[in-house]
Amino acid sequence: SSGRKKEQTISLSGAFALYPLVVKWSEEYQNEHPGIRFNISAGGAGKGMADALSETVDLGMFSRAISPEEKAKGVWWVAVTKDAVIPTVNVANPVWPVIQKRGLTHDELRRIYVTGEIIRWNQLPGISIDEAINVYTRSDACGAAGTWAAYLGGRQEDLKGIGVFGDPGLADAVVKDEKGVGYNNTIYLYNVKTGRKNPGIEVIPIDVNGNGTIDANENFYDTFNQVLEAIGNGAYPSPPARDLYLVAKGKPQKQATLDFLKWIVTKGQVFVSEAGYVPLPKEVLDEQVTKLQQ
Amino acid sequence: MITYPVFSYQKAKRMVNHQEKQTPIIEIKGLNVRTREGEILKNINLKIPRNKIVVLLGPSGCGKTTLLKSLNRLTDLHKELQVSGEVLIDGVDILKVSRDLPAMRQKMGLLSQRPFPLPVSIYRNVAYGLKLKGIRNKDLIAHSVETNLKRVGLWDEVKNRLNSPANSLSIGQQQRLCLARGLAVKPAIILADEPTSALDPISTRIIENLFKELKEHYTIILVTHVLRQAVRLADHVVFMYYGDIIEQGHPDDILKHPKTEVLKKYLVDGN
Amino acid sequence: MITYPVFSYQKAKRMVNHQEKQTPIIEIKGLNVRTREGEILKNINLKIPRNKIVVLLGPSGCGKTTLLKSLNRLTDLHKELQVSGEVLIDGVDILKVSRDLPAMRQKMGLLSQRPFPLPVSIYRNVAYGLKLKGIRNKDLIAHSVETNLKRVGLWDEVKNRLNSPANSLSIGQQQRLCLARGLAVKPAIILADEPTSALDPISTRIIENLFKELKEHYTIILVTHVLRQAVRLADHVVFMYYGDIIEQGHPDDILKHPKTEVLKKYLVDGN
Amino acid sequence: MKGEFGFMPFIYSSAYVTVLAFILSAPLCLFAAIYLTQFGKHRLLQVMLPVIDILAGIPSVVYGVWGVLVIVPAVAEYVAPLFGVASSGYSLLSGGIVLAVMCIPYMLNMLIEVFQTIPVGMKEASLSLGATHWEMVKHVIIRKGFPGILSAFGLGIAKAFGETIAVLMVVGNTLDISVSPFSPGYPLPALIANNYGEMMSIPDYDSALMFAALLLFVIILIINLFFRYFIHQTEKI
Amino acid sequence: MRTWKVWEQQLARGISFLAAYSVIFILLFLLFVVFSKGLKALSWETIFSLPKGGYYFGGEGGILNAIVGSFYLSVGATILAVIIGVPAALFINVQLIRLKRTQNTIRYLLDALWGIPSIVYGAFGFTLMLLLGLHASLLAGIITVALLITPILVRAFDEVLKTIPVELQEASFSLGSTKTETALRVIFKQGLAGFITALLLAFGRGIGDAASVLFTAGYTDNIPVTLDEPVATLPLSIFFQLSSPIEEVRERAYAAAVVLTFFILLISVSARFLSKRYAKNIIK
Ligand SMILES: Nc1ncnc2c1ncn2[C@@H]1O[C@H](COP(=O)(O)OP(=O)(O)OP(=O)(O)O)[C@@H](O)[C@H]1O
Ligand SMILES: Nc1ncnc2c1ncn2[C@@H]1O[C@H](COP(=O)(O)OP(=O)(O)OP(=O)(O)O)[C@@H](O)[C@H]1O
Ligand SMILES: [Mg+2]
Ligand SMILES: [Mg+2]
Ligand SMILES: O=P([O-])([O-])[O-]
Repeated sequence: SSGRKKEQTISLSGAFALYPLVVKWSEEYQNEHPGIRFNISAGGAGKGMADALSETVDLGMFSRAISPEEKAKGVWWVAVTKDAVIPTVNVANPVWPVIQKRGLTHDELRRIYVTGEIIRWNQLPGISIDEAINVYTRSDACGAAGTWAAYLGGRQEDLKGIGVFGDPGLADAVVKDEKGVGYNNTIYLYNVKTGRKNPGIEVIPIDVNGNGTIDANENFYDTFNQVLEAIGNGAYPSPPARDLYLVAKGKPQKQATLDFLKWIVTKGQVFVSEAGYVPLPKEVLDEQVTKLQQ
Repeated sequence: MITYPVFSYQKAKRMVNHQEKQTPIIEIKGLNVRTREGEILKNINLKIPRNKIVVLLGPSGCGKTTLLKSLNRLTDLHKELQVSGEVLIDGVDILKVSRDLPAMRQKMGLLSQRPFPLPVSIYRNVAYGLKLKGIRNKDLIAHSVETNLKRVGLWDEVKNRLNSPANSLSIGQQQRLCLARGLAVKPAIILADEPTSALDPISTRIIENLFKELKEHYTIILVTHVLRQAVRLADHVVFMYYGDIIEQGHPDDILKHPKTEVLKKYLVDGN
Repeated sequence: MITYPVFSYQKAKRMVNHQEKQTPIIEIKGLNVRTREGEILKNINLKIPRNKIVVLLGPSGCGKTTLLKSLNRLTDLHKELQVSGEVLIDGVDILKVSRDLPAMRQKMGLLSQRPFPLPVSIYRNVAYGLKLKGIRNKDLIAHSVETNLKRVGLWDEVKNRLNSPANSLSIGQQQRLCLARGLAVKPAIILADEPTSALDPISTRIIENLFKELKEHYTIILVTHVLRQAVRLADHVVFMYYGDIIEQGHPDDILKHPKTEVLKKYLVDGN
Repeated sequence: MKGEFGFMPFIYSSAYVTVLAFILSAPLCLFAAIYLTQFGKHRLLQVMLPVIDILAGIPSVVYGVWGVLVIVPAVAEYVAPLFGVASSGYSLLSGGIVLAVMCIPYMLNMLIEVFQTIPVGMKEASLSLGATHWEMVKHVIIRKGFPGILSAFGLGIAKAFGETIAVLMVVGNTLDISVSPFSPGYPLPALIANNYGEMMSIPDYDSALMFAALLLFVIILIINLFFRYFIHQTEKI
Repeated sequence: MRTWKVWEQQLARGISFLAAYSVIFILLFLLFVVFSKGLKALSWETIFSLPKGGYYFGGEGGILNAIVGSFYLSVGATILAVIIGVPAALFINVQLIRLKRTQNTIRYLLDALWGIPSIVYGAFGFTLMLLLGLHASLLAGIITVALLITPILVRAFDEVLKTIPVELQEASFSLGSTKTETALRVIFKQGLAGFITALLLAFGRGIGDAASVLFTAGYTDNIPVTLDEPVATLPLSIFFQLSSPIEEVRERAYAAAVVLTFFILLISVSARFLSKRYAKNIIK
């Protein structure tokens, strides 16, 4: 019976970013399938990958792009939800009213964050305020920074600025520093319950088409739902939007695991929004289902 | 500013001349020392005359060491001991002073029963008290170290290893070292707790002669278990028993005509 | 397994009967102890006869304590001391043994010059050695504690505070406690380093009488500075000087007809 | 991380914050231990000991958060302007301060223990020669306890040097060699901690970070060698 | 002259007074921050229930998993560290008493182990686990934390043992004790107060460390029943909740810190109380 018990137990480990959502999923799933037991532990994305590759767990929770090295080791993955990184600025920054209207283009963000050419606001066309830009970035190796760097054409270590630990830390640093600029995962910017932006922090809208102003179709930052929708439908570029994964070494053989994954990409998606993530678009979900059925 | 020698012979003499020779240098009134378990000293009243050798006798554990420590207020270091009463040193109650405590303590040299060298070299042990007094003159210090080590008969044994740590000395050597250390500061009162207990007869004789010589200028309170030593040195004998003073007086009276049974037995065994 | 009493009177007697009474229990051959600065013991050769009291005399710092410690190999604890030569205890060289060292040490009770109570209560200090021997019987232990404390004359003073820490005792009390502790394990050889140095005459007498009684069954090596004690107790006297044995023999010979100048002076001062 | 690891800036930052932490905490702990064991009421010590224990047990994240909440703004708003410098507060100084606070429980506890083991007889000897209480402390407590003090300092430094999370939360994690305490730095342990999460999955990181750990170990060995030497020198008496 | 001395004494006293009270102030301030943020989120539910679904989004539940987990882990590791560390410290001070050089080398290496980040211990423990075929579990956590805190225990204890006078060993040996008996019955007792301090330091480091258990002990919402199940700990729970986007959850992190504080307080006070009862025998 111990073998049977093992068959009925699904173990997961990995990214803290996914942990609460996976715990939620597991509970809901257990309500429907009382025979299944879960063993979930958090430990970071790297740990999830390592555990999955060494097959100490059934599934690893993973929160950034899968690298070629990892792919070479035979990683198999399923995208389960979506998230996005959004640039931020302090509300009290005198530049903010201007920024809100004109946004920043990909290139301008790149020159602030990667090349370091822009260090004062008045270096940007249309802005006359001569103040320093205090750039903040994440210090810990993480999905958010990786994705942000990928958007700007670099790697995390290419990002300029003072390194702050963790998502809340980065948000906090920008809230405290009037001249501060940073970036955050969506749920650190918006209050999930009210849908409003957290006090003290504002979004830097991205001027996707580069025409020097934020058009109506680029202006979706007011509420959480609007942003989620924009991320979902691709109005917000990807990257900095990204998928979150559950990974394993090769396709799992255990039936219970496969069933659970299938449930996640179908029924389970209703729990995603309340956790502050973006449900995957229909076609991506379908892709995952096919992947599972192969 | 060099104030040395604070208690030089000259000054001590002058002091003596100024004050009445008769006034006791120490007066203990109703001294009580107790622990939670019981009393160690019970209502001690005692006058110590100036420039005399007072010998404290009494069975082991009767409270002699505790009495000496109270005079110097080293009882402060043992939180379990509660001290009450008065200990007047030259008229000042040492149990009440606070700021002048070090100065008052310096007046009294305690040679403790178990020799405790300081964690420095032999030389520095003797020089320690002088440095405390602010003496910086190297020659003066070196001279004093040598003189005092000679006085206690230790010089020849240690002169080649003055810079060795003091704790490698034999117990008897440590005892003499502590004696030299105490004498170097020239205290007005010497509280000597069995200063010759670890010494051989020759060294003992040296120390005894030293004490005889010292009493010209100093007051000495001596604890000893050796009756002959008491006889040889004492001007006044105090016999203690279980925290009480039960007899005191001139050695000829006390030691020849003991009144209490304990003292009688003590004297019989001691000879 | 109760191995008590290993060195009971009976057994000790039987041992004595078996072996020749004349063979020395300890034989020291060419013992040298040196530090980097110089020699502390210089080529010591000495035979200690069974069931006798051997008294070691000598000026402070001459090496008596070091000699006793070498017999027990406590010199091991001081890395600065280098020991060479042979110390045969019942024919076995203690400087060479390794596994049996504790057993050999247990044969010898060292009463160290400076009493060091163990960090346990008064009662447990005395019981310590017995427990080491594996004795678990509570009554036996309690009995032994009481007997030995009585023997050294400490019982009355401490019977109401047997569970107090031993460190609150006066020095003389500590000395007697350590003596009781040493006797409780019934060693065949007692190495007593000035065991009465902190004791009053009455207690001293008690200990002396105890030693006289003990020598029936034990061998005692006694270091003392009190010549009268040597006279009262010694069967054999050894006089040391600067790390050498310069005279030895029967007390009547040695102490009445000293050959060397030092000893002469020593005897004059000691009386 | 950059493909090539130039470790100098990391070592520099590490040394900087550690020295800063040491300068701030060592005298403080020494004097505090002296006060608690020699001058203060016994009661105070009794109360303090459990408090110190708690502080030894508080997770470093909490120290880090405390640093972010209290030290970083304090440095940015009060300390830096005092010196006429603009600083975000995420700086070497903040790192040093947080580290100093984290060392306190370790150093203080050991110092108290060392001071309490000094024999009373020795104190008595000094006092009875007329030393003031303070002179006694100077000549006996500090002298006799000196090897112990050095050990406590050495261990405190080692602890500070290897501390990760708390420092990295306040130090700014920026590769930059600057002499100003108000500029950010990037200590070696922070490097390890920041990339720890990824370490297992990316082979390059793995060896580079392990090299960083080794480097750290070697530096700690060197610091300790220094302390050992002095301990050895002072232990003789 | 006199006045200078009095002055110096007052100055020194003043400085040390200031030092002591600033240390106290800093420490209390730190605790104050933790308490003021954590107390309002603290409730019986926090302490006595497991996280329920959605706990990490501000839903119902508590941190019983982490409390019990921390207890298992830190007590387990401390016991293991004592089993290894006490004999080691005694060995250094009794067996090696003549070999000062060896003693110092050992001390030197142990000191260096103090400075290695706990993350590295974690990585080491993880590698070890892979070698032994363990997965993240209570056992692996205990082993890793024990590795981390043993040097602390040994060195802090050793520092006190070092100061014990040789005469005490002499006294014990001359009664015929073996080195082991001397170590355990005499030296250990004399160093008891130091041992308690060392124990509490080690325990504190063990219970407060997150990095070393991150990889080795895992993190789970359940209470482990056997040694090979993953376990949650308070520091990790704090760490994890502090990184939450939701304000209430971050407050709960402080509540967890408050729980941890009380927990250590309990252990510390009882250990120190016990040690005081036995420490009265110590030879001064
Ligand atoms: N550990 C040591 N290191 C260096 N010298 C030492 C050491 N132990 C003893 N000595 C020296 O060896 C000599 C003999 O010391 P020992 O203690 O044996 O003398 P003793 O005869 O017992 O004297 P006492 O009657 O004063 O106790 C002394 O000069 C002493 O200073
Ligand atoms: N700190 C203490 N706590 C409890 N009892 C103590 C303390 N110090 C001394 N005593 C007790 O007080 C009594 C007197 O001790 P004290 O040391 O004064 O005796 P003493 O006359 O000097 O004896 P000795 O001749 O043996 O040195 C003894 O019974 C001792 O046990
Ligand atoms: Mg006494
Ligand atoms: Mg001796
Ligand atoms: O917490 P993240 O790794 O998803 O940024």
